[in-house]
Amino acid sequence: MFKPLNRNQMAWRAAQDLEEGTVVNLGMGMPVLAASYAPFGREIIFQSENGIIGAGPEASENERDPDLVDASSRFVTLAPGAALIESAASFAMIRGGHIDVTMLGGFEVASNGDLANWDMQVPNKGQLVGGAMDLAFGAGEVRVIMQHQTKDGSPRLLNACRLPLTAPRCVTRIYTDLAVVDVEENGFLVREMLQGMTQEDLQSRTEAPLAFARDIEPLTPPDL
Amino acid sequence: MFKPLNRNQMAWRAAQDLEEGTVVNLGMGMPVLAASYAPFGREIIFQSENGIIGAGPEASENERDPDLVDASSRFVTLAPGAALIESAASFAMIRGGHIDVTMLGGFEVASNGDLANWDMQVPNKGQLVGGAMDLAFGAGEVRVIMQHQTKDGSPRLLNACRLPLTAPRCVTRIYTDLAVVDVEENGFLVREMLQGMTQEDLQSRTEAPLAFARDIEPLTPPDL
Amino acid sequence: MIDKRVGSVSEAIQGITDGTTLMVSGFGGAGVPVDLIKGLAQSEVRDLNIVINAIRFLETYAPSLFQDRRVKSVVCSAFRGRDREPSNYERQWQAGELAIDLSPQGSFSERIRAGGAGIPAFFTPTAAGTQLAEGKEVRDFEGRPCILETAIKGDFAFLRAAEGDRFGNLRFRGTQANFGPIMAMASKVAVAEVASFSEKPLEADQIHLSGVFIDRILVAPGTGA
Amino acid sequence: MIDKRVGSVSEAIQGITDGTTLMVSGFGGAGVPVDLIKGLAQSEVRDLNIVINAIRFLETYAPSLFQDRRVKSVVCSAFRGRDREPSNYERQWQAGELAIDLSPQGSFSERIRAGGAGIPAFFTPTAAGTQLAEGKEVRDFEGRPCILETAIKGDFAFLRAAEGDRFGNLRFRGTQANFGPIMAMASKVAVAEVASFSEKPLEADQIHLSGVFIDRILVAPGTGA
Repeated sequence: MFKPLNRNQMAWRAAQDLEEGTVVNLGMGMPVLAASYAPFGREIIFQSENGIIGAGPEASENERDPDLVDASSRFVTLAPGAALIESAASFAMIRGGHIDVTMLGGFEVASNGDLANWDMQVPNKGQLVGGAMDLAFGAGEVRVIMQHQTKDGSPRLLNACRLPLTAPRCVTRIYTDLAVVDVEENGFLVREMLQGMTQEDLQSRTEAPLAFARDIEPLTPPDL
Repeated sequence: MFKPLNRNQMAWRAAQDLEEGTVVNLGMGMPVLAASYAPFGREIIFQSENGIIGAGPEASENERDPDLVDASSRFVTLAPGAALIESAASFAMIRGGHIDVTMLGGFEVASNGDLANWDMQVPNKGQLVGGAMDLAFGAGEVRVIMQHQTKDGSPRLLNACRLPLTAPRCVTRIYTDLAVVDVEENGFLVREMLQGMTQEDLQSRTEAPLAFARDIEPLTPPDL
Repeated sequence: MIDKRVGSVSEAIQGITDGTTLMVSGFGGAGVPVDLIKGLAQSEVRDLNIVINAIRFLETYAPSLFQDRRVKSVVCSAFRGRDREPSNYERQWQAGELAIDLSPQGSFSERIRAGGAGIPAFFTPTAAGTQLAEGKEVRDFEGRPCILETAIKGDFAFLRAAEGDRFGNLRFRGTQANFGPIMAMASKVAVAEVASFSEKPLEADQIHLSGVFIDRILVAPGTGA
Repeated sequence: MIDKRVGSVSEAIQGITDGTTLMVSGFGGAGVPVDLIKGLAQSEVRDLNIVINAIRFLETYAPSLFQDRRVKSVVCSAFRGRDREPSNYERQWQAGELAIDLSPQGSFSERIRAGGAGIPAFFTPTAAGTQLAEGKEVRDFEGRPCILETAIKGDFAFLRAAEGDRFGNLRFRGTQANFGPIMAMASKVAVAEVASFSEKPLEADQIHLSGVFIDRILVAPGTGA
């Protein structure tokens, strides 16, 4: 048997791939959690599209400043060397290719890298796109953190997205509660997988065909 | 007989029309001289396209700061409340219609308001357009300060410009060494003229037909 | 002497009439011109065209705008209501009573910047090939499909800053700036509410937005979000 | 630990090769990266494509670039020489050896901003109906003819600031910024020379350009224009 990663563990795993000196934008939810799990001492510059270049950790109760929030509307701090900008400059940065990596939540990813993460088509509810498209089109690399399946057990790694696209052919890597999956020229390639899980187990939870790396690694997060 | 205005007097006359609270960009040469002759106590915000909003008077010898120059490359000071910006923001301001008045030098103005002030077509010499076109297209009002005639006595207020245009139909008023001339729907309208000069005198120095305002005023600058 | 201060909210919003296009800054509670929004709600203007990143917080501070069907159209990057039940504006949108122009937040920002910078339209790859590109002109640049986005301008803009002076110069704190500078530039009349007023003109290195883009300053110390 | 300082001019300009597109900031002596320009002159690279507002000051600090015909093309808003006699670059232009793309300074700036902001092209009224619009696509917006201008990008950018820190954050004095921020954003490798280096990271309210746009910092205290 195998035990899926919890949200913190998924965020932890994604954070391990963030390299020293890179500029990273984190989407709402699990992605923004990743900032807390970056390896100690590694300098990563977190951009927040409402105007922070160099966001620090979430503010403690008595650090809270109502004028300083991130794009997830959390009270945050500034890291050393942080700069503050207005929205057009922030998105010029994003759209101009100055974000090395964005980590976003996802609803669906197709085996060609198509991403759907903005419109769940909930009846009677309005839409919210925010900065997702700008990030998905503009960032150097788009990585997705999401559950491998929906709550009702439907797959999210698909042959083709069913929901409206955020951007075509943009995703390079997916972190799920079961595996780390790269999007390669020929489709999905599993790099890491939970211990105790078979290739058949993972494929049965995935619509699109999976290839498995020769040097596939076990996905072994710490307790979080 | 009549005595044409000198450069200082032309700049003085142009300056009298700058109103309290307006945002003004002054071109090189006589226009930038005008800043010194604005009526005392009138708050005018001088923009300089290399990045000053609120340029003050030219710096005195010991005020000079090599890092603070205006678009005419003069050492300047900052007026109270001045802001400093980079070039894209400065031209966004100019092109976005946030300059109330620009005063520019001119080679030729046509009776429909066409302006030629950037390319004299000097053989073997390169071109220099600078910010002239952006200002002529973007400013709320374009006023020109120039000699009424060229050095060899050719007219500069023309039926149609001969030199390459800076912008079509942009000029609203011309300050010359002989007169103040508005560009109206039907062509040139003389508002002020040197004392001692006749309408025929002025027309003989002008290619395009001149109309004369009923309430035409004498052009009487102080000694400068 | 230039002095852009106004004495009251009603003076600050004077000139907003039926059919006005109003831009409202603010993100996540920072830079939200709360007093101005509340003042607008208390006025009786109708048929408003609102340009705002997320409709939600307009409803938070001015629910009557939607209860009384006083908003005709919204340009935004988000119009999902907070609750599971549809909000008033979601209902009105579904009923076809409220027109929504949904833009990616970067296109939204850049369209407003373009409005203030004299750029009528620009090409961007963002949204090409997605639902939000439908009906838009597409052209390839460097082998990449791009769509033509048009500028957004306003009659009025509301924004909030930490400090202002008589010239209208503004200093922002933290992430207060967000859409404020571009909205001020893109609008005919820009109204800033400020937490504090500086009797001395701000110094150049304190100014984040020059007062040339601001028409009115309302001092609203304690009530800002 | 991030530290973008380089120890010498040659390290600062490393990677500039024949055919490189180089953007150079500076206006009227302010913000001119003099040491970097001089360093470039001492290198042996050829076929340079230069993006600079006014060619004149490049010749002032690096006359050999033109004497030795090492510049292939220039994008600028001014290429008139200082003297009555034609300069080297004017001669080369006339002889068809030097390609010139002359832009109004605002279009020049906006094209560079576009290059750094992911906008491949935009419409502007500036220059429509003039010689500088020849060959450009024209389209009316709001009844006004506009021309399509395309983005400019660089391989390298040179700029100068008053102060920098290990992150590459920059503080400008006076009018030093001018084309520096947009050129840094529009280039793959941005090199800033700074009058002084701050051992402590600059504070957010001192930073005019974030270090994310700067790749190398050269401390060049006394020689800047």
